[in-house]
Amino acid sequence: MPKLRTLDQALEGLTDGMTLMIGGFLAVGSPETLVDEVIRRGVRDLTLIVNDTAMPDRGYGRLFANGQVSTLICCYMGMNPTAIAQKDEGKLAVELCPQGSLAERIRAGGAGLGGILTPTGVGTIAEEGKIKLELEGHTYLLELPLRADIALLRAHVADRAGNLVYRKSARNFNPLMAMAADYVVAEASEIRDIGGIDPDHVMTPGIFVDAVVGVS
Amino acid sequence: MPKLRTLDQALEGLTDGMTLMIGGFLAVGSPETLVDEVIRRGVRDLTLIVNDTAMPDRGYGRLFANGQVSTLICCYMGMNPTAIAQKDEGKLAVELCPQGSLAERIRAGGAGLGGILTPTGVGTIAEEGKIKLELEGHTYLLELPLRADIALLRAHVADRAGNLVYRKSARNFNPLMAMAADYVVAEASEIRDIGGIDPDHVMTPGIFVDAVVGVS
Amino acid sequence: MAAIEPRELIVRRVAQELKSGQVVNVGIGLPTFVVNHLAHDVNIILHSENGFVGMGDPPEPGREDPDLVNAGGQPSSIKPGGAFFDSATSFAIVRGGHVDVTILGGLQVDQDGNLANWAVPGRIIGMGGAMDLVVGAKRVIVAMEHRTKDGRSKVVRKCTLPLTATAEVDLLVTELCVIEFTPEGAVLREIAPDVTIGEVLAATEARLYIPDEVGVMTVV
Amino acid sequence: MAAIEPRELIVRRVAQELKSGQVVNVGIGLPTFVVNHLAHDVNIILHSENGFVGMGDPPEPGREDPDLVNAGGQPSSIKPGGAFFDSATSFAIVRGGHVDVTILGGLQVDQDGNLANWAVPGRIIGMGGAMDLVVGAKRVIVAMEHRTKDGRSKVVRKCTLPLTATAEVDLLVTELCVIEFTPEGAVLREIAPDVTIGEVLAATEARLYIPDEVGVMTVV
Repeated sequence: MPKLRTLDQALEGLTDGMTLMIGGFLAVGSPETLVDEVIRRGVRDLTLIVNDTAMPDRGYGRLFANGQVSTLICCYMGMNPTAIAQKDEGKLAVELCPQGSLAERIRAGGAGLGGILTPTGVGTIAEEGKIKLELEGHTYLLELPLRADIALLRAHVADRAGNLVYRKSARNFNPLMAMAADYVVAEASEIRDIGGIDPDHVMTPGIFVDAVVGVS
Repeated sequence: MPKLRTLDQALEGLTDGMTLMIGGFLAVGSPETLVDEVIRRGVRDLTLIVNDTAMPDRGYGRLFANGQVSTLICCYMGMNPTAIAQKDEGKLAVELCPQGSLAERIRAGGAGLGGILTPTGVGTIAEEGKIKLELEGHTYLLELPLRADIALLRAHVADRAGNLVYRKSARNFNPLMAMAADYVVAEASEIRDIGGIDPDHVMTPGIFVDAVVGVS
Repeated sequence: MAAIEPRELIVRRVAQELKSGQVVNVGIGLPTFVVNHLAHDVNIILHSENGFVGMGDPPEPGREDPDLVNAGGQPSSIKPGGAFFDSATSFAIVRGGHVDVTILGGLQVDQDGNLANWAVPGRIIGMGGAMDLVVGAKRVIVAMEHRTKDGRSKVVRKCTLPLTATAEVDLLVTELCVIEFTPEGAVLREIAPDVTIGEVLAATEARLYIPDEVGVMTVV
Repeated sequence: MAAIEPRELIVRRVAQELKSGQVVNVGIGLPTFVVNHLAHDVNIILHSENGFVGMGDPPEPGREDPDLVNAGGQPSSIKPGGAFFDSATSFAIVRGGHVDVTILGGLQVDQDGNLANWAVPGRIIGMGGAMDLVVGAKRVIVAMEHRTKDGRSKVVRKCTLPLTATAEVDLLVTELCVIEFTPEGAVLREIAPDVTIGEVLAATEARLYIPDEVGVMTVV
């Protein structure tokens, strides 16, 4: 099942109102080319699940200035004044979630779990609206799984079977999001033939990935 | 912090009544040399957390014939008649747990989670004694975290900082158990100096590992 | 059509259910043989729950790798494009719906799609990964003989053996028939070439719905 | 002892708390500078929550790697023996108690060891990884100035700003004092060389326990 696609083919299913997960941490490990295509297509009313809002001119951060995002789930907005302003003006609905809980929620979405119990956020505003459980003297918040219609990933190397290898700290949320969306696209700067990645070095198995786009 | 130890040093803290996690799947990826040392030390009344009971003469399976195990948490005993006989005679207390739930429970123990919700086992005897939650029309079992006093792992390559690389299907439960015990020992057939493993290829970061033993 | 050995009929018929590109997990026993009967142009990706996808054929004698076995502990191989991972990821794949089809053996299947396939009274030695697979896979196919060795129906009204999962079986293939489990009940879709609907019903304790058209199991 | 700049006193004093082999996470701002003041024979392992352990010094200009940054997005490096991982593993490390010490800045710390360090009214832009770090790390050290710019105490009776976590702070180091949080309450352990206990108390809204012996913050 060769999965190499053109940029246009890879995102032809993208429509208004979809929920997107986009990999990256302050725009590092973020699929810049796939985000370009989201901008080119001009889809609106997106729900974004991201670690952070990056910067107004970098990574998925650009989608805010372009007015494409109506709902945001993330853990940090501090480097994107545009997104903050949209939140303050009531144009952007925001759910803030502690970073570790966000990672587990996305993982749970991909792993078929109904949720996870975490001590993080107990006694803070992060517990608002969440079920609390007492177990053996400890209090936990029940954090629910997150899933998306489409996940956009940035890999370093991909093969034509969709296997992905990430590089250094550009890995971050990419492998988690790869498991938690109905349709998964990865851009990669190096495309290899099937068999070109040692099966022990694969970080995201190709079975999670629907399309691969080569980028320069 | 060089972590290379002799076999004797590595397990000097092992005492009667401890809970051990031991990596492996039907004895593949199982630390045979560390198990040899557990046998040599003759400690008793162990609680074993393992995927399965292996075979009577292989891997952690040998600990049953040697009468060292009093409690067992695993998902499958089918290849070890000795362990089954001990269970049937009431000499071995057994908690059976679905394999995927077992993996998540060990992971939760290492990740500081209070538990995970899984649909696995609902309506079966695996739900006995467990909290059930209904969320958005689905029923889940709350599976609680597992931790051990000591984890015994089998790696392919280790460096002196404790970083581990596993090989092929010998990986299995080893990386999960590496995170879920107070004291973690790994045996490895190849020991490298610090810097000898590409940080992108590390499967278990050395911060989880207390001691490394070289084996032939 | 010449007579075909019952177990071979089952595995050949199940093989027809698989499509190229699907991620498939096959249980120990009868299901293992399904992959030997795929059409030439059907390429599936086998998931092995001990930690890899892209499982290939067993290696030739002398070429076994002690670190590469299948979920039954037997020597295995990996195809180009495969990947290894740990047990948590392996069952994230299973539970998360990333396995398209699982094919399992059965001790009992009942008319509500409940499956019992891991334990008999007095011998409860572990469910392994079966409970996760049956709950998590997108499609659950049970491949089993229709009756026990002493002639009792394994297609029952209500499972009496310990369950593996409730209402998860999508398709049951035996040497007598193919049964689909739908929200309306267990539907008889096909019968074996050499039996009648009456013979199937006589061998079946479960209540089956008989649609206007019942096909004939055809294997090549 | 010559006068020392307040913020430098804080980071030098905090540096004394770290021991060789410890896994340490340092927050953005003041805590970042702690690692510059470790004794020569103290080798710690820095955890960077964006996905690695073994964080090294910032690279020289021109040697930056766009794929290797710290949790503040600034160019970073990795030492031999370090390892990269994904965000779930990174926070498994944090939440699972595999970080020995976290050093964070603070907006308010109260006498019950509650910490507020991520939000002020009208500017709630995200907690990042702080809530996980404060709950998960074995030891939580807050490094902050004792008072706000307009002179109000940040060491309060009860935090009024949104909390990061409850009762998790173990040690607070300011330019005026070192406070340890114990089950019995907030204990004044040390005061700065150039202040009196009375001056510390005057600058502190929280109720502090004054033990018989209060040390003097000594930095070299």
